[in-house]
Amino acid sequence: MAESLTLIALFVLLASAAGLAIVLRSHIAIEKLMAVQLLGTGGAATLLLLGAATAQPALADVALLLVLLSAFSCAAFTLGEGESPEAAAKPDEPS
Amino acid sequence: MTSAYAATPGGLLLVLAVMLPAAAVLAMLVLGPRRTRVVALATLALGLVVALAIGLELVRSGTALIYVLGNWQPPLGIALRADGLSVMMLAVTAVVMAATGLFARDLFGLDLATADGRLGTSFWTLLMGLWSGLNLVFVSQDLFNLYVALELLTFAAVPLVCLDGRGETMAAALRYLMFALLGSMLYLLGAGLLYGAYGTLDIRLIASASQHGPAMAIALALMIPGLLAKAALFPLHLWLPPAHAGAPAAASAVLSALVIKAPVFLILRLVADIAPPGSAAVAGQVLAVLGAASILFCSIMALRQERLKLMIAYSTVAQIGYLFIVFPLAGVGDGTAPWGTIAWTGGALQLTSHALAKAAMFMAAGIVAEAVGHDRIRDLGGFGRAPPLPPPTFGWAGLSLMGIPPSGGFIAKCLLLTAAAIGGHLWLALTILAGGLLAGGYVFPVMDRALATPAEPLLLRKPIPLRLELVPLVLAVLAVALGFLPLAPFGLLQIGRPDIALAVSP
Amino acid sequence: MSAIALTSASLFGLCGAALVGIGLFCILTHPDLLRRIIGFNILGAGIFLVFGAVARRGAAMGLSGDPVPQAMVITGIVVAFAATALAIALLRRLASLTGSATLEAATPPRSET
Amino acid sequence: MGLADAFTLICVVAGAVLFLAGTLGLLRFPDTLSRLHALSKADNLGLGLIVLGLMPQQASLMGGAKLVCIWLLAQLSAATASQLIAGIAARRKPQA
Amino acid sequence: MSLVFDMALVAGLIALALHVVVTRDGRGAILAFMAFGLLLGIGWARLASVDVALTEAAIGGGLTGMLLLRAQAHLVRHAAHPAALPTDRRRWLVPALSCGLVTLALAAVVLAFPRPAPSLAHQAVASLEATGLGNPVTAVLLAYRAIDTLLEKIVLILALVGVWSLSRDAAWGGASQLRPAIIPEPLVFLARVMPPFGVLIAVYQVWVGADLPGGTFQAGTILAAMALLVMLAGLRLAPQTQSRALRLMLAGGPALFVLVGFLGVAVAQGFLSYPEAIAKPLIVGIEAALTLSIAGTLALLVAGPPDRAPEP
Repeated sequence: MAESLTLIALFVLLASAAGLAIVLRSHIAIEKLMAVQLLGTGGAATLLLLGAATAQPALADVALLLVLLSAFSCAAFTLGEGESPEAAAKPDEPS
Repeated sequence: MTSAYAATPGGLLLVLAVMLPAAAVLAMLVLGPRRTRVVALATLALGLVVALAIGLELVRSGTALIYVLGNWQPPLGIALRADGLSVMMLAVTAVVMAATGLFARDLFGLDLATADGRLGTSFWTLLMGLWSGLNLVFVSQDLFNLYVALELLTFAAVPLVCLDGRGETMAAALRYLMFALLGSMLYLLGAGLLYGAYGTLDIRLIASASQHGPAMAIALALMIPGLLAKAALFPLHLWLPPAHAGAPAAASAVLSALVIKAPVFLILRLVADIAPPGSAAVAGQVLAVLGAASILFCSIMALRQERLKLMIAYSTVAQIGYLFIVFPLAGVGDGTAPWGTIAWTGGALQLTSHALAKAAMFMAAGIVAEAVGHDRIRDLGGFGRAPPLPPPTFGWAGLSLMGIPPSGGFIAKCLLLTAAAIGGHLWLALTILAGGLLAGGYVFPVMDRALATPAEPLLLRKPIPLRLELVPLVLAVLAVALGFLPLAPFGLLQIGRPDIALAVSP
Repeated sequence: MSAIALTSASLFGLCGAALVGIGLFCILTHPDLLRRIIGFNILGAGIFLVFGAVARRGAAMGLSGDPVPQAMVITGIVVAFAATALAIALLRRLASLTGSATLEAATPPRSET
Repeated sequence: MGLADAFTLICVVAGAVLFLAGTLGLLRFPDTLSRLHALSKADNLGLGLIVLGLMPQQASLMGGAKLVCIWLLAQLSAATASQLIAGIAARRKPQA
Repeated sequence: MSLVFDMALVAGLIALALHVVVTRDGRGAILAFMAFGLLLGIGWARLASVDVALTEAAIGGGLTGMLLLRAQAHLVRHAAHPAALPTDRRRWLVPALSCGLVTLALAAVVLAFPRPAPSLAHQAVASLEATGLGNPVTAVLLAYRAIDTLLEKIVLILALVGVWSLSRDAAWGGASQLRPAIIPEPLVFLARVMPPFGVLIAVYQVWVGADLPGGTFQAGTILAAMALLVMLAGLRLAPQTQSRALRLMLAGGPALFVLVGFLGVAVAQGFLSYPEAIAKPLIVGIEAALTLSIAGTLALLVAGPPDRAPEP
């Protein structure tokens, strides 16, 4: 059972990382962000599977953190997008 | 491995030396800008008392002071230990810190807007952080704890460089941060390798290990260059001149006099206490070559500077070089006990006199820059007439840097020269002599400008209170007075260093 | 089991070694300061992985690893984050003041008060 | 292999396949919005199936509750994340 | 099987790190670094260091990414911004070779570590009883090597003082401008719904940290992320850095730590030693206070120097 769960964990990780590997070469930032999000969910799933395979229930806590913060990094990204239009107008740090 | 450390009566003083300034940082944060300076000055007074008490306890007991934190014995816990060298460093630090405090109080007092504002408040808080880190470097026995101490220094020192908020100093601070972080990282990596090989990070436990694998050599090869980057030894000195020259005068004094001595001290610990004799001898030779290159190259660079503070900063790199040529002169790594040799005493004296002289010089330069509004050496003609005391300060401190009798620097360089002659290190002897001449080459022109009669008199921007000028003068006089000190106190340096010395000499 | 654990620890130790090299290269050569700061984080990750390998090898007494290096890594990660934050604050200020995000050439200041 | 283990394997494998489908969607679908759609559907369903499959393996009720929490949080963050991304995509459109 | 998994993970880590260094796209490098942080968290789980995995997931997967993305947005607006590695071979060949040498030397040391590995696990477990804790990592952080943790808090505060010192004189003591001009609607929704979960998870982390993986750093980071989310969405303004309440919160944890430390001189076996009977409640109390201080410090470090003038 442990072996099969680890195998499936590997499969999930590879499946979600494959997208990233290909998208990172493209030029569209949003798609890279989407791939990172996918890796976040896939990583959480991987951790859950590993936790079950190695009898480490605490790994679920790590998975919990990953899903909690995945939206956070997405928000950080949008922020950078949102900032650009007002770039010229905003007196952010005049010297 | 059991109870390698037994706490000594005055051990708690070591905790106070580290925690007092750290607690001051917290108090300043809570009490706010208006009371920051009061807290700082009170802490400086208390810290001076603590340093004095540590010194007295060392003399009284004749053994190193030890404290085991939380009573958890190493290797699981962390021990603090102050031998003669550590106590000397603690004392020099306390003196320079106190002088800097008095100087900074009046310097920032000149401009009421900055006194309780961003510049003043940040300065005092960072100064306290710096002091805590310095004291920890001198007393900690645990390599990871020392990493934390190095980071305390980094985080306190870097913002000090760019307090004036100009683009140039921002770039200097960023470059300093890059070098300092790289240094800490390499140091940490080495510590990790040592833990993997020995299962402890306690300096004495590692030193007592009988077998050394490749981990030791590689760890030293990572840690020493990392620390050299922080100590700004040639050729890793590029960050120092702009950083030290750009900081406010009070900050430059501490940075140049004390902060770069911390990594030097750690290198000494690593080479003399941890490294097996073979590696220590190789490391000592390499360090001496770099030290000599530092003396020659950076003295010449100092000669060519057009700005006073930059010249003093280059002189710092040159003077640091002397500390590294001590390694082969003291016979580190060839089986003799280095602690008793005259080169060892000379190195300690050089360290002390440079700390005092360089702090005095930066303060004097700061007064001149404050009074005249710039520090271009060419346009400083006749600055000796305006605020009266900086030129003599500069002169006295210069005596010590050049190694002209009577001064602390003279005795130091004389001892090193003798050691080089006895040991047959001709090239080192020549370097020491050349370094002295070159130092004369950059100190005399400044004195010449001070006494010159300019075509048109210098315009003074603001009056300078005499009290402000007195602090650096006292430091410079102290640096010279070290030369009159009987060398006996430096025998204290051997306290707490019996492990190796006893093994060799009966 | 122990043989596998050993190999796995060494594997991550080797990964740490590789990351140290990559991070160092980035710090030494990349002209973009922001990328250098990321390089510091990669270097830090490599160093911490070496600590992690050391910790994993020290598994004993029913613990899955030596807790001392693990605790050091936690301290180290937080310090590294603080360093990143300070470096970025400096970099942002430098960019605002001089219009340049590099230390390569001393560009003349664009505007100063 | 007991019934519980068989259930776990079936669900988990199905979940894993959905992750692969999500990646394929990201790579194959024609435009950003439909990719986004495929992605969020696939990975949430995938995570859901894996959580469901691991339920019988949990030693305690607490462990099971935590798994459900993870899935709910993932739902929440995926929903907002895809809206945020869609917002950026919509703003980007006119320029592209 | 586990080894194959680890190899895939290591390959992914190295590939992402290389991509971060060589890519010309600055923002892409940051996204790749965030993915790197995710994989690293899984790597720590594979090394059975769940405490570290939690820290890495929270900091590497969350806060660092935000810090870098904000900096990138700022730089794009304000500065010339070289993106590519030098193509001139003389510029990169020597560094590349020397870095390769460092890697090889490290690899040799890692493979030559002594067997059996030296370890403090025995002593750490044997002394656990005196602390009343069940998680040895927490015992190292809060008892055996408590001075490291305490001074590291001072390091964080110095970093914050340093960041604040970079503000303009006029803005010193004021607040940072975190709120963007345009706030997307979903962000506001997220900032309303997510923080209760975050706070719950943080409290849980501190609570279980005494006996199971988790603890004050992880909890503090989560709280910091939640606070930032609320400020980004404009639900709350960033606090004025001169605010007394804020400063009390930042200094409170370490100050309590120092006080308890000196209390140990009087009633236990010295500085930073706890009376055995009440060691655990003391440690959990310190952890709770530290969590708030860490949360505040980390959030303000991400927020950066104040840029609005203080209001009395």
